[in-house]
Amino acid sequence: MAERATLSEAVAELVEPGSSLYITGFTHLIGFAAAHEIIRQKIEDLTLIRLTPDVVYDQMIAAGVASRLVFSYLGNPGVGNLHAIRRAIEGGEIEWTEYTHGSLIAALRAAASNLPFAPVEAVGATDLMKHNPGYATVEDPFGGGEIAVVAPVRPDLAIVHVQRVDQHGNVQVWGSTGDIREAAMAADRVIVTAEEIVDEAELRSDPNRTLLLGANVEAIALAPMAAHPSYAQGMYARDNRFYREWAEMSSTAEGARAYLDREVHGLDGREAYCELHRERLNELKRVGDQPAGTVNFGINAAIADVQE
Amino acid sequence: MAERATLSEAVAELVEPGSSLYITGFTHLIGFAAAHEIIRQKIEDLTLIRLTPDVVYDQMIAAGVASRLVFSYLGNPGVGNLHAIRRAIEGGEIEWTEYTHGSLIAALRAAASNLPFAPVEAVGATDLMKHNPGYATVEDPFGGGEIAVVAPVRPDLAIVHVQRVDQHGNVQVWGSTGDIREAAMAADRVIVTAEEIVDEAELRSDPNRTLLLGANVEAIALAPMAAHPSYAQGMYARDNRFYREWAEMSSTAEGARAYLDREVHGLDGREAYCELHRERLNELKRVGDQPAGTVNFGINAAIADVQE
Amino acid sequence: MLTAAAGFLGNNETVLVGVGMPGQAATLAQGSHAPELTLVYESGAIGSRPARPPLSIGDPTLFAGALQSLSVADVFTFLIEGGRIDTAFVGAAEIDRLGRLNSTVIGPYESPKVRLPGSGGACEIVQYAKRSLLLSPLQERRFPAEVNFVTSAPPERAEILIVTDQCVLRRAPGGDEVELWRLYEGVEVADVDAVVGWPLRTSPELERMEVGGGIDD
Amino acid sequence: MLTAAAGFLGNNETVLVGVGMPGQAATLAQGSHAPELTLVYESGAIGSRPARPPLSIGDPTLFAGALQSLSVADVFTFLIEGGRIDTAFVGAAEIDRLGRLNSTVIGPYESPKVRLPGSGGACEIVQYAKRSLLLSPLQERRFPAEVNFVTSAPPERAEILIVTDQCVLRRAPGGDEVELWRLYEGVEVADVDAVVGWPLRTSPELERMEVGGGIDD
Repeated sequence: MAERATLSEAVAELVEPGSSLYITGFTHLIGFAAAHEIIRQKIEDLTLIRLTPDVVYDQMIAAGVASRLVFSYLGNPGVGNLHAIRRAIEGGEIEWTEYTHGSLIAALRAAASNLPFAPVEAVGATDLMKHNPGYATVEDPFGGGEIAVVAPVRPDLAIVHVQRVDQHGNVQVWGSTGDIREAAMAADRVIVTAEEIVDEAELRSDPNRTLLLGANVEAIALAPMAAHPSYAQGMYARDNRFYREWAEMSSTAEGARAYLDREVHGLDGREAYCELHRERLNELKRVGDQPAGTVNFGINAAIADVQE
Repeated sequence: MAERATLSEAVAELVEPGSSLYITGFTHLIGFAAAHEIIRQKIEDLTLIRLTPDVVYDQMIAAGVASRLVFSYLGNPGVGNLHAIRRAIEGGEIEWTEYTHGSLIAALRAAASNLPFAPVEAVGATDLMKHNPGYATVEDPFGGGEIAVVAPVRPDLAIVHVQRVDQHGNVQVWGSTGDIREAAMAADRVIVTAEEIVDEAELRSDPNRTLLLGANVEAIALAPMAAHPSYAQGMYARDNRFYREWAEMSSTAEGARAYLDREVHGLDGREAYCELHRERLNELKRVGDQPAGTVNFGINAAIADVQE
Repeated sequence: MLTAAAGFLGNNETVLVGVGMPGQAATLAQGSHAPELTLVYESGAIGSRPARPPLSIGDPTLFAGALQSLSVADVFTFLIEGGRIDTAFVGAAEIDRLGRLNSTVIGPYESPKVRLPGSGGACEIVQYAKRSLLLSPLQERRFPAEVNFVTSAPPERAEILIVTDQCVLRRAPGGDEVELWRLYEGVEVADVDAVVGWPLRTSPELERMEVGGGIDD
Repeated sequence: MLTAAAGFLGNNETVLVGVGMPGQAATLAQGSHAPELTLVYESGAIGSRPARPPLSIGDPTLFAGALQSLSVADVFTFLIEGGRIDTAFVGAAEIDRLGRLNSTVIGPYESPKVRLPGSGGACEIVQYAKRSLLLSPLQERRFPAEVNFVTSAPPERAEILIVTDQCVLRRAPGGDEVELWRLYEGVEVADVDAVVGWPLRTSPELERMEVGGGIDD
């Protein structure tokens, strides 16, 4: 059952040195606030897992909190390269395990459902097979020949940033839901950070929109703007200027460190960060009104009579 | 791309004698109207696939249109047995292939994603393994021992009844979505019958609710009340009295035939059926108002400026 | 049986139920000692608050105002096979010494004497739930030494509780066979032995149990 | 290149795109001869009508007013691996004689000279799409006889189209290697031969091609 906590408490309690971690968000709803908090608390020797490491893991790797990276696409989306990660890989400073999107999401799903492997046929034709021991082949018992399979990927912890959560940890997300469900269900434990904490009744009006159950969440932290500089649908735009600035700053190790010293270590938490960027955040938050239409969940309550 | 048709045209054109068919609906949104139309058109030698054959397949098998049944649970939900199917199986009048829910849905998913098999570990401990050639074992290459796997199940055709569809065949469903996506995506072709045809703009206001794309649908037929005697969330209740009456009528082959003669062969289509049951349907349609809350999809349209 | 079954459900548990007695037992528990129980139907209705008794597990009343609606695939993948069910109500026509369940067939599979519903989700549910809970009257034909057909087989780590109208049988987690574990007032060990089709072991934890609602509720 | 690529998209197709040039080519096609094109982003945005150019494939502008939002798992399972993509735009640093793509690494994998982004979804996309479409300038380093690393390998049944700034190369469905298939005005076979790192075959269907927007658009 989910407990309320501050982001700083949740990170201190649940992110263990040497453990494996998945921060969710497929270019949308990326948990930057949690990443910064981990850097600030200097929790080290982490294995960082994500389909798309994005700027969030580039920063964590620049900060030196990770010893291993598990990923399927290395890019600063829409901008270019992830310099800190490239430097770490090209310099032999970090171990890594590489997947394809389809097989990493299948590996998470296998972990989520306690299966020993998942078939991932397409990987069989690639050179990646040779470089990741999480791949193997089996003989298709139905006569299809040799088929590539992937072992489960089970993070110790998933940190999930969402638009809203209720007091019990039940989560709703709209727009891009990305990798959230698979990563959270694959992980042993889940921290939810949320833009808003709403009443359970609001979620219950639309059960089809609920992505995660509170029963499977350890901690909830209210964390508005926690995805900045990435997006939250209906709430704020990506700070694309920052994505470009990071590309520039991080082109040297010193530049990346200077940023981290100033905006992570140099601040005592997310509130100070939001205060620092207040004007910019207010610009990003100017989103229009585009409400989802409604549908009727109503039932025939008299059916017990009607049926006699 | 989906074409508009009447239910009768869609069935005549797309349901082929000797082919395999999946009519969706996990006790909710069951495509009774399509089933009756197939019986009326005497399209025979069908392989009927469904997790829960329910009354809909009990009627089709009583009508003699099927030569094989593929299923994972035989029951008249909340009422008791499916007499026509039990008679056919116990009397050796029909072939059948039996799964568990978990493995049949995994087999549909495997078909939907062109995989040669899916691991279904739990089935390994059962006697069902010996009786269904769609199961086999493989050696887990990661050291977990022998693991049961299931071959894909790929229906020639899925018939999907839904609450609403747009003019292009894009489908939205709320409440129970059941087996709809897996069955439709596993099938080579898809017919959609719908309570309502709405404008595309209505669907576009909430893309997270869209279950199927028109690009993957062959035909759309407007078919209000087509799930009767089963339910449609927000539209009508199950006709539980009929579910019980069917249990009684179908307890003899003659009783089942008499029903089919009267209400299927004896009527020239679904409109006549609705007319016959008008009063009853009006009772069932008395559903309350329980609207889903909305969320904002709005974006920051000025971001292109903001970012400079 | 209902009251006894309800008593075994802890607060904060995630419980897989069906319509009828399991749903009623869970509702009973929710109304008394376990208000935080999360109910899961294999139809995908999670945390339901039905306005009237459901007619089937896909009944809209289980989805209107529910916490979550999942596809059948996602219920099996993430909740059932994910091992996120604490207690699962299951049904069976037969249960044997090893706690294996038969809900498939009586007589040969290919030419059945009585064709039963089949597994449904029972195979996966029993495999992955921390505990499976069966409600069954204590009748000789329901408790053979060996089931006619293995529909579901509990793994070693799981617990099996069989709540009958006279006693509770149990295969403990890690245990090898079903034992007599609770005896209702007025029932003797010999009464149970006379019905069960194998030499029934008595659990070292055997206790008398008072059943609030009466044994036939 | 954009105009040429757009010209290959048929109406009613389902097209997998990314941000940047692929998205622009698809938008160009939608605005002219292919208004019914269904755009799929691997982020799960389907049938998008963006109010402004997207900054990344998860940009809210791709989801607001889209036809469908799918999870990444469902895009891969049902659309990509399901074989429901007619044409997929893919990127690569190298493409070879057999139509295999490298977007992973230059130099040894374990100690890379240049570490590239990796597969992302390209491996599955190229495996299952009916046709993969690559936009690439015609440069020697991009067209080796054999790629440094096989990130994605098209199956025999699939078509590979490589739209460059001078010509279009193609591996036909069922074909065994990449051939010269379209030559833009003003470009000669020898110009292409001088760049491509293997003895390039000429397709029996080789034609001159007029590119509306100019070859560098």
